[in-house]
Amino acid sequence: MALSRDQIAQRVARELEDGYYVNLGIGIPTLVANYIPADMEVMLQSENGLLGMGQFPSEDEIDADLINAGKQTVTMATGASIFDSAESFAMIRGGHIDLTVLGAFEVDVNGNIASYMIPGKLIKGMGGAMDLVAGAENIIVTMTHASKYGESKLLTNCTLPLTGKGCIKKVLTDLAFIEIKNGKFHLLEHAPGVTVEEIIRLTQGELVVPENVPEMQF
Amino acid sequence: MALSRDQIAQRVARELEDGYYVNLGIGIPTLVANYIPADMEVMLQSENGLLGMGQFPSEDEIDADLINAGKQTVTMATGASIFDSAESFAMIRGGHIDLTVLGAFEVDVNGNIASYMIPGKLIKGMGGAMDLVAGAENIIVTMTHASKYGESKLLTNCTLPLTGKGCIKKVLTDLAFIEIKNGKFHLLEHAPGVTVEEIIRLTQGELVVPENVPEMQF
Amino acid sequence: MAGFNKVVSSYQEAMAGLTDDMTIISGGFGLCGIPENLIAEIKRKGTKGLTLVSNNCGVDDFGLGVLLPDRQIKKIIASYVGENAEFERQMMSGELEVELTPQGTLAEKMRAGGAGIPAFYTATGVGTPVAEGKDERQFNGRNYILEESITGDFAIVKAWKADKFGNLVFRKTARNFNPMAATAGKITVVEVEEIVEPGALDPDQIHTPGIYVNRLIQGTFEKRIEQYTTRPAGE
Amino acid sequence: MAGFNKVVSSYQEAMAGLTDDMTIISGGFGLCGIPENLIAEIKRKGTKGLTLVSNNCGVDDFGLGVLLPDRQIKKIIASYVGENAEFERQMMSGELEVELTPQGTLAEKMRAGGAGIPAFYTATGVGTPVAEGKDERQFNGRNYILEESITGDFAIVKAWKADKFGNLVFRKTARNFNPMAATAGKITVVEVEEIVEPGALDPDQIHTPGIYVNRLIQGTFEKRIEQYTTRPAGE
Repeated sequence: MALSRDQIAQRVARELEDGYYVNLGIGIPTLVANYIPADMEVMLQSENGLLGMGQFPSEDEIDADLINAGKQTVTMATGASIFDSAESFAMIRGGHIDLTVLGAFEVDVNGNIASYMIPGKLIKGMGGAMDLVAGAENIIVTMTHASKYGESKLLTNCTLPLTGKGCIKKVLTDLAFIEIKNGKFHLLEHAPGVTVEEIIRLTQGELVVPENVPEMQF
Repeated sequence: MALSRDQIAQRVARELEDGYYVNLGIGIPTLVANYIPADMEVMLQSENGLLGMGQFPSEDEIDADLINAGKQTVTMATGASIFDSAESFAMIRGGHIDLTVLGAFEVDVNGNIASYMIPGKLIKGMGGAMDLVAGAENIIVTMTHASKYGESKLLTNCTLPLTGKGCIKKVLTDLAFIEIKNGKFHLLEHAPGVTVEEIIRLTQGELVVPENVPEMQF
Repeated sequence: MAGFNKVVSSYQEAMAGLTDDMTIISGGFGLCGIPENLIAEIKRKGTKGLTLVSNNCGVDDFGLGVLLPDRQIKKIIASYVGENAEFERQMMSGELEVELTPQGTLAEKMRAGGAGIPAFYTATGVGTPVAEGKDERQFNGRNYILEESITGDFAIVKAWKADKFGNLVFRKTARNFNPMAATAGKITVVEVEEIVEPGALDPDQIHTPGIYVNRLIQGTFEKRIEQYTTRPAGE
Repeated sequence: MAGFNKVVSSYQEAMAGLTDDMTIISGGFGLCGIPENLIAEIKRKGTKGLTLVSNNCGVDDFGLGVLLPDRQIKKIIASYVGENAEFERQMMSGELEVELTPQGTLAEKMRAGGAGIPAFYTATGVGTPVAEGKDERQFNGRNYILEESITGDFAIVKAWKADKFGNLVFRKTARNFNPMAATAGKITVVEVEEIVEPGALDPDQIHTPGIYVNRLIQGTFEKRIEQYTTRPAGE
């Protein structure tokens, strides 16, 4: 059975390491914060100028001057720091973030990602996504493997305007954990209850399937 | 009679205006701070990261963490701010300083300035001078009009490596106040007791002399 | 003698000299740290044909969105827009020109504008629609595009505290684009919650030195919250 | 589990991994705000063939000057040098390579290196020896040269206070090049006068976020003064 949004987040959280500075995009990536292992310290960066994002505030902690990149009210964790947007993206562009997790509409076998625009339909802008994909060494894309009409989102070539070129190496979908290298998708893990055949069927770009595909652990 | 270093500084000070942010170079320019009119507020920028430089400290105010660009111990004026070197030169390069005063070895009729290097002899480096001459709209160069051997420092073409190209419009020497425009020097004022003939003799580059040359006021 | 006192006494005075077809750079991220009252004054003035440079364009009835109904904005340079219906309508109909710019590139363009850097290279946007028409060049085997800086006729900024000399301190994530905006305006106008005497702020702790500030005014702020998110009590 | 605790217990540990022919970026202006004890440790280690990036090169017996007698520095990138005899001797004899760089360009090169900007245009140095071999280009009718960024294998930094997570606060003009240096090292080592617990520093008042800092050590400092200037008593 396909993973829930929370299960995707839970699996992504296993890629965290102690002492990581992490930027989590809007949507599923945000949920990763709920699954940080208790014995691990991770610091969340919010690109509007906060390193060390805490939990949501209680009613009486609400502060209009303290929001995250999703414009939600938040709090600060112990040891947090505040900075301006130029400094925030110096941090991102300069490769100082250890892990970036963000959503996408499509990825392709060359590591291209399309995530910010559907011409004629959704033109809200890229926000910080283009800087994040260009600046991070270690990126995990989270998305559903296919649209609700069964159209694959893992393609030979992205069809939508790109957010970044050749920058994605890892994709975690509701069906599988996939690595991108040498112009191909590589199946690393399948979700529990999801068959390799189903993953193959719903992956449009070339997919390398090893003899044994381990089941995803949480 | 040629102006003393203090008299040069005193004449430069007359170019100050209330509310000016000013960067004063090492040497004669530093002395300008002693002649700021009492009814005027001027804020001094030191390119090592201080806006609002105060007077020298008393013995018990000395602080190794508070120096100016000449590496002298200083104090802070009321309303001062501290910043890093990148911010300091953002301020300078971005044209936010109202007046820059600095010394030179040579200037020429095209507004070129040489001030940082005598090949084979003095190779200490340009420090912030290249940024200052490139960033400021309003620059006054202070220097002696000629070397002690009578060689003019106001030339048709600078002979030493340049600090900046086409950026100098005003020169105050021990003999005269001179403007540079349209590829020529223009005599604006002569120092008290200095004849126009002497200025002409000691100016190698083309000098335009108006019918009446006013005497310098202090 | 004014010296370095930047304080003006009215919002009219604060925005004096703003005329049609000018470029305005604004601080703020979403509705956080926006110069609410300076925006309101621009609406009141009715200035038209403006080019706005701002990360976002507010919502229908707050932030820069209030300049939409009277068609005061000709063009906006932003990273994320369309959080309001009138914006989408004007964009789709072509009445409003929108130049989408990656958030980090936008912040750096403002900083570069204020810092006298006319252009810089960045990997952000390589191979995307953002790269179209821009110089591309390799450094150390990687491709980068050339992005030019931005300056404005006016910059409008919201800070927390200021001294009369215009030295600014921002509060929490209301800082965002404000410090860069402050450096990039020919005339930089700042509104704050509190004005103190020079010397009251620690020189080591000033976020924006007063040299960038031309006019300063104290205001009161609604500080509207866009996404009101809380955790359950007791958690 | 270390988490974000960056504190190391010895200067040996602080500079571990430094090997011959590496590039080191150092904070400091003159002798103000220099990482005294990290420099001393480099001298003790005897590492050779180093490229140093620093505004100055200290004096004969203090600051980076102490690395000269044992010929540890192969090349220095600086804006103002030669405040010591041994430096001049090595430079004149060609034993020491010196790349003179305008102070503002040097600061911006470090910042750009840390910020993932490989190159930027500046008017500084146009028409001077600094422009030789560099791309020149016009923007808005003015000429600019292209300057490339600098990063180092190590950055050595002196701050005033830090929390254990490496969040840094600098004091007065000892800040200077230190914040940019901190961003530009593959391994950034910081020495401070005082280390406090996380949470003890105001998040709004941190000059350098801990993300840039790899190692942190508390030291004691001589803080030598180069130009001891005072005003007469009573003035």
